[in-house]
Amino acid sequence: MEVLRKYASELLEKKAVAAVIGYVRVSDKRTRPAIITNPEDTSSLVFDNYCLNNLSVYLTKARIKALCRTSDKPMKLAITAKPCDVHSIVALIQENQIHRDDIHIISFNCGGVVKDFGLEFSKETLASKCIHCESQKPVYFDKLFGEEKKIPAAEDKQLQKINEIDSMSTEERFEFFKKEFDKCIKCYACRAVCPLCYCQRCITDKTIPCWIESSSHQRGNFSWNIVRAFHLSARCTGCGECERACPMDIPLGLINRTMAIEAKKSFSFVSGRSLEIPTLVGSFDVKDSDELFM
Amino acid sequence: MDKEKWEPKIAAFVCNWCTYTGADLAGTSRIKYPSNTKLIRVMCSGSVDPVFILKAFERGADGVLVSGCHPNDCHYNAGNFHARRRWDFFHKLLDFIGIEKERLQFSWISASEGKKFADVISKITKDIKSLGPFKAYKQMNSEFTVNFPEYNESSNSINKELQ
Amino acid sequence: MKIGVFICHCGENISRTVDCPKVAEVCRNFPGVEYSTNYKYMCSDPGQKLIKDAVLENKLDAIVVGSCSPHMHERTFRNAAISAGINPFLVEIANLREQCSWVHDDVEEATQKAIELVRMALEKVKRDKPLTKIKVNVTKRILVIGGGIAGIQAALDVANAGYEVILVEKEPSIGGHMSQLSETFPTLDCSQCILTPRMVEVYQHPKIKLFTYSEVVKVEGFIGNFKATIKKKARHIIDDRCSGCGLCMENCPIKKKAYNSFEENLAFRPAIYTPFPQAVPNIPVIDETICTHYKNGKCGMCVKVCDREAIDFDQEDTMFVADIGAIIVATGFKLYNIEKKSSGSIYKGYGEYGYGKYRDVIDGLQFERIASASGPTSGEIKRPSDGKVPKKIVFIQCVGSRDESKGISYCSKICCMYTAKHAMLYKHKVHDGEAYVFYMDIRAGGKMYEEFVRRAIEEDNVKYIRGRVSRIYEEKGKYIVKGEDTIAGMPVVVDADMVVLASAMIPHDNAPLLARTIGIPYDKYGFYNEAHPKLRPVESTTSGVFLAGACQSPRDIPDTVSMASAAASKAIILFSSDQLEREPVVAKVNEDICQGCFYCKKVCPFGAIEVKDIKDINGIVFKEVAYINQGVCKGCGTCTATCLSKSIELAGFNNEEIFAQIAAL
Amino acid sequence: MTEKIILKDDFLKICSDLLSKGDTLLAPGQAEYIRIKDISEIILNTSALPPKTSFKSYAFPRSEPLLYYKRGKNDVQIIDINVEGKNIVVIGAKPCDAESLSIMNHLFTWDYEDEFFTARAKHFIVIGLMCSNFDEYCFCTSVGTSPVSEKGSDLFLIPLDENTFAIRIVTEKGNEFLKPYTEFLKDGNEQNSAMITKKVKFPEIAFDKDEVYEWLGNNFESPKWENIGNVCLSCAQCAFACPVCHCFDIVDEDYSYSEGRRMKNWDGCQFGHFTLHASGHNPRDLQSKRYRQRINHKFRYYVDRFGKILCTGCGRCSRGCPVSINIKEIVSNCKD
Amino acid sequence: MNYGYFPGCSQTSSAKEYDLSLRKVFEKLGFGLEELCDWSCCGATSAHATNHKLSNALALRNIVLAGKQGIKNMVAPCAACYNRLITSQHEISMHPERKNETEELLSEKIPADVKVINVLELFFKIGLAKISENRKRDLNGIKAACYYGCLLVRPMNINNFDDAEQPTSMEMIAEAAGATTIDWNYKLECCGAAHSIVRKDIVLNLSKKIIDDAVLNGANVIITACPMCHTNLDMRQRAMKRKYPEHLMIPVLYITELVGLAMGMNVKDLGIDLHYVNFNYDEYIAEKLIA
Repeated sequence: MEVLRKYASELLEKKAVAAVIGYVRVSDKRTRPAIITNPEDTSSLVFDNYCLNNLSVYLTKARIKALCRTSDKPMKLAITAKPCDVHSIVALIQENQIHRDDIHIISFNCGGVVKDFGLEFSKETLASKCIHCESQKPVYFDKLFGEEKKIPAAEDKQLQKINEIDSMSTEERFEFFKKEFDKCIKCYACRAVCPLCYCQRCITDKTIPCWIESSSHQRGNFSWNIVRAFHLSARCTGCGECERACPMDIPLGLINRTMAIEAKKSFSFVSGRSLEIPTLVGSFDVKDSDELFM
Repeated sequence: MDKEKWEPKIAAFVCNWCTYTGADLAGTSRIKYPSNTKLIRVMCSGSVDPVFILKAFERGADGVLVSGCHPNDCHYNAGNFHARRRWDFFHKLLDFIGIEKERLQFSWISASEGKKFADVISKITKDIKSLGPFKAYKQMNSEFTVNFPEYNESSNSINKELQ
Repeated sequence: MKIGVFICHCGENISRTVDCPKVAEVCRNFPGVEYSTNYKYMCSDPGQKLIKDAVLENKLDAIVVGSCSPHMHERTFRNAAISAGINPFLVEIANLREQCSWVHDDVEEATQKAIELVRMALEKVKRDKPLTKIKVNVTKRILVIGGGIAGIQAALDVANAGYEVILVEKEPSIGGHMSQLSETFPTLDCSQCILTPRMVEVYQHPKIKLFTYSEVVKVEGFIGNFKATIKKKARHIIDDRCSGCGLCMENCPIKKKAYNSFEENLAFRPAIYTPFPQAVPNIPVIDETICTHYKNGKCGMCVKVCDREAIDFDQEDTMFVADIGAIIVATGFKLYNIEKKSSGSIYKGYGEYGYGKYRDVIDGLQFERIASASGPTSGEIKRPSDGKVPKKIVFIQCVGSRDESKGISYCSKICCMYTAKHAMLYKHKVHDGEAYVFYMDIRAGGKMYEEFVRRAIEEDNVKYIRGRVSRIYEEKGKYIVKGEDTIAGMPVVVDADMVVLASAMIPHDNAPLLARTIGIPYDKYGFYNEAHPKLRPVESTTSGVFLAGACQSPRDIPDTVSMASAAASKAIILFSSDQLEREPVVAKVNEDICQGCFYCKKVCPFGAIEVKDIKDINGIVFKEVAYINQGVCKGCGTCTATCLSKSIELAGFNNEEIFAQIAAL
Repeated sequence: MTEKIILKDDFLKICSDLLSKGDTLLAPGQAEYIRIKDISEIILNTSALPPKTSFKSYAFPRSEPLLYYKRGKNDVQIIDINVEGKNIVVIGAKPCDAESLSIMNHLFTWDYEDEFFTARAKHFIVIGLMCSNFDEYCFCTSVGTSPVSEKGSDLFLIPLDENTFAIRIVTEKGNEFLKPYTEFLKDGNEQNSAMITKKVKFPEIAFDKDEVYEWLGNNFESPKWENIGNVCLSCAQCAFACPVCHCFDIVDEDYSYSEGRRMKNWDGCQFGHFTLHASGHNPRDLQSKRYRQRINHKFRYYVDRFGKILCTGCGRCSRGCPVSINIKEIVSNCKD
Repeated sequence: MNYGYFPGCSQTSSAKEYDLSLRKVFEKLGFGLEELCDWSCCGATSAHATNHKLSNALALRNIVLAGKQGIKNMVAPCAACYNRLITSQHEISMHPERKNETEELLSEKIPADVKVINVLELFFKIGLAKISENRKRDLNGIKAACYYGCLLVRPMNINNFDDAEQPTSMEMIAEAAGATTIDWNYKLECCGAAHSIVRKDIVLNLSKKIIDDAVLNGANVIITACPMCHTNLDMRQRAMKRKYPEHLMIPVLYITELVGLAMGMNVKDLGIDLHYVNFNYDEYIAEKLIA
């Protein structure tokens, strides 16, 4: 932890970066994102199993980006990112939201994080993305800290649930999701925490024409959740923030993961894994399946 | 609603160059098909947004068809290829969420396939008829999380009035 | 908004199954409808007048016509609208004939559908925005890429029409493959004799600017307004000083280090060379890779003998940027090489013919050079290996072509003819020789073509064997050609002295690269795609880019020349007006909300989308957004559906209009 | 105020009677106040933290239609909705929720009476239940209420032992409500229940609300706002979970080309477009300004206008915040 | 690492020495060959010409067994077996209906992850360096004509480990074993194959052409990796000699025998003495052991 603080403080002192986006400890089992611009403030930086936020979401905020332009010469932004968060960064680079050269990625060998604030890190409270994590080492980084760690093995309940839903009848599936979506209060926390939901004006905020009814009756909720899932399919890197942020505990991860599984199955594509592989959205292959079409 | 009288409402998003022209050819060839489907002409199947389909369902469509040029025949070279990928995901998503696969169908119909156009329309009409009205989606617009009795009363009264 | 509804009976075509008066009556009560009527023939003059009068009388803002397909009469009604003072894009057609009356029998049903169709059109027209045609200026200068017969013909045609031409050729001389040929079928006239005057004409034409030994490295812009960057590779010769005397070439001490590619590697060339004596321009090039000067700074023999001081060892590549209005791509072809291909190539090579290891197994172009009077053997038919006259020669057709296992399924079209020509030339020169041709089918479609092949068979006694050759191997100086005579139904073995392979025509290796540079589509082989195989064969799908010759598919000389002239006339048509008018159905970005993810750029089939920087008051770029070049956009709308924040709208088919139609279903 | 004693079983009998009469019964569940279908669902647990959302949505729904319309050839026909509130009884409301409707009532009756809200609110019977637990986010004591506060409740329950409750009749409405059930009630002694409430541990007072009020007035341009604004992600989870946040948006929703309805939907001041003007200008374009607005609205503007703090100290907004921003911490920091 | 081993009928009879040398060589190289339990005919008999279903079922039965034994890579030294097995695998991968049909016949699911390889591929899998490392003897007296026959590197596009028209893998193995190889023209030509019994005249003629071309190009040994080729080239030479007295007898070795020799094994160990044409050891190999 000390090396991280020292490193971050040096970066700021050397004026190599305009700010460090990192985690600070709030209480025992809670951390909070922090945008640190003062080298002295780096003393509160932490990284451990309780750093569950995906900080790359801050890279899309105009306010944060503007920090780079506060002095005469444009500076980089340093971000502490878990290996899985690096996937989001990769996706953001591919979608032209940030440039690789403008950021300084401080990453860690990750041993998994807890699923929500206030919980004790253990096998049972492991975030579901960590259970099936395949990227404990970052694919891109400028500085790597920590030794390789083991993520405790745990049951992949999310996958079991997906399989369970898959085996339901169409009506049962509809009922299941109707019940889940019914809970939605349209607070859009899922959108706010998602690094890839970076649109200044979301489709749901558009009124002429009205794309998605902003009412939170069932139909509006359905539209919102379907469109959210669709817009993220083949883009979502599986950070799981939406599901965590949802105050009504709607299992958004189930849908995201199903679509990710489909992308992998049909197109051998996993989002955010490499800057070289073109994104699935926006590309095509003449050999894509024609199965759907009469 | 009287089940016997019920006729499905189907929206078809078709590209200007192939399917719309194919539909014209079906007309010129006087090939008969059911009248339930109404075409919405777009320039390319690549320009059909999935939200159009949701909107159609919201507006009471019982089924939706999206149709464009055959692969490699796109007037714009590649619009239909992009569409194909898009629909692959969207269809899987709808299926996962529990919307019957037959509600949303896709086809490639060229300008010379008037017969195929009529066949596809007949098929989708038959499919939707056997599924019945898309009640699951239609009902949603009057269902609120907190359902106060007056909503139903008012909406019933208005519905009566409107009809 | 006041809308007029006009329902056409189309004689009885519509009114037979659709109750037109009823449709008009019902529509009269829809929100926004000011006027509604029906008439027997809306597209007729009185019909159009009816529309015009109704518009003027009722001060209508927009009209809906329920008639035949918009593909039939949309233009008619739009013109009627213009004459009545309405923007033509405030006209919507409800397709009541092709998609209603003709396909339904039941009157009630058809009438109901007709009402709904009109209702949809009504809802759309309410949201339609007036649009004006887009006008684009035209730069009346053309870029012709490739200086073979296609490029030469196209350049001359455009130049003779009075427009400027920039002709770019990657080799040191124009002329292309045609200049390598000995004689041409079916007339057996000398290829160079008919080509050279054309080459000179190009060189001397005041309207043609010739860039040889040059490449097009970048093309930006759109129809009428392209900007091309041309790289002129360093020849190391100062063009305007060189008199083409050839002393430098004679005196170059390096004689046998590099094969002469014009002679298809059957001869050598010096380090300073012109590809062939009749080269245009007749200015040599120094090959840096073998020239002694570039190894150790010594030699300089050419400098010594050149009294005009035309040699410049320090010359560097130069770049030229040219404004042009149209492009003709005429980059031609190359031959399928039977050598082993690297893995990943769609071509497989010919292991059964020894992967090119036998020196006397040559391809068609090599035979052309051997048969050519100006070639390495001065026109005598000799074996490349030992210079002996082959007494038995085998020609194999369809080497590569029509053979999916070798990666190519198409027919190269010219091989039947040139093989007959080769066999004929051989028999004319080696009277006691035996010539065998292995063929699959003889495709001799063309004026005098079939007669030509018959002549080879009947008069020159060439032995045609219908069948494939399974293997060639060398045995005691002979080439054992094992094949099958499928007509006789038995194996054939010929111990030949020489074998000539009619290799497939394939595109140049860098054809896809050039296609991407220009932004035109190509097929899996690398041949450029025409906009429509029948009706627009010389246009690419990118407006303002035309195709000529074998870069589009295998072609012989007459086809190539006619295609070149066709492409030229397309360009001339384009140049005949100062401004281009086009339909305003194009996409437009709302820059305020565009998030700059550029998925639109990735999906745009026409490269119409560019990156635009948005700056704050201090001039600092704080956001990149998509910008759609209206000249390039063709209005497919793929970007609109891909855009996640819905910041792009397609004029004439915008989302509000489509949503309105959905609502009126 | 009078205090009565009631057995838990008897209390549940009242509940089941209400159910049989068709009244709506609400009781705190895990995530929200659930609509009771069977009295077994009623758990009168003093130590539970507040559910994730309050019961405000039963008076001020997330989405509700205001009117229906139909476009004619040249006119628009409007069909009104008449709200006739029906009894809603909240059983065991947390003290921090109990007051929510009365706080919101100020807003909804201020210059124009929002009949949709008032018609429902006046049919509410709130039966509060003493609270015996708090976590790091609770700060009811700092905003002038407490775990044993009766404010906002019509009736207030204090458990005397496992099977008995003291029931304090706080309002006339509460009194009326209990009238049919006098058979179940015994007279109680206020001192007994006071013994219990005295033992309840209160969250420490984190800030002085008056000081905060002062500070906010003087520090509109404090750099502190920027620091919070950088971290906050602009979701409206805090507003939607809040028992007293009441912003709404009105949109028209079409059924078809000619029919539709006008909807009133929740909105949140943290959304970037909340204050976006038609001109394109956005007075609160930055998150820091929006967050400042949130705090100012709750702790200063509402006080100015209605004399009430627009906050009950329930801590929901902080408990659910995806980036663990703690409003208690921020407001405590509103000092020099 | 262990490899599965599908011997096929000839390995137990006419090509015993192939089996012998294969096992010995790989044992010495340190790789185990696990014989497939209960293996049966591969279907490369006339089955594939007369009863297609049967030939697929026979081949795939062995694949099923391999799957059950947990074999991932299975070597089929006989070129005919090899060809039959991969062709059947390819066929069911292209035609799901045939897969279903065969699965029904076998009442078993056919695993998709059993890879059938031939001997050449096996050598490449373990690495040619392994052979040169274990070389004990100089074979430079041997000028080998590597004969692939018609089945070993085919069918084209299904078998992708070597070029179907100009294969070179066997040469690479022979050279790794220290032999010299020659370039010749008949390495893929037909030896007569299954006509061995019924039309000796054809076989004699075809095989002689192969041998003659090898000799013409300077070979003194022919190397094969197919029991059938070996039979035709080796067994028929006496008859050739009878018919064409000028015929030069030339020994025909299996590739495994050649590698075995290089590794210092002797003729008897490898079963070379079972061949019809005598392999005169001294003629080819100067007994010089490399340290």
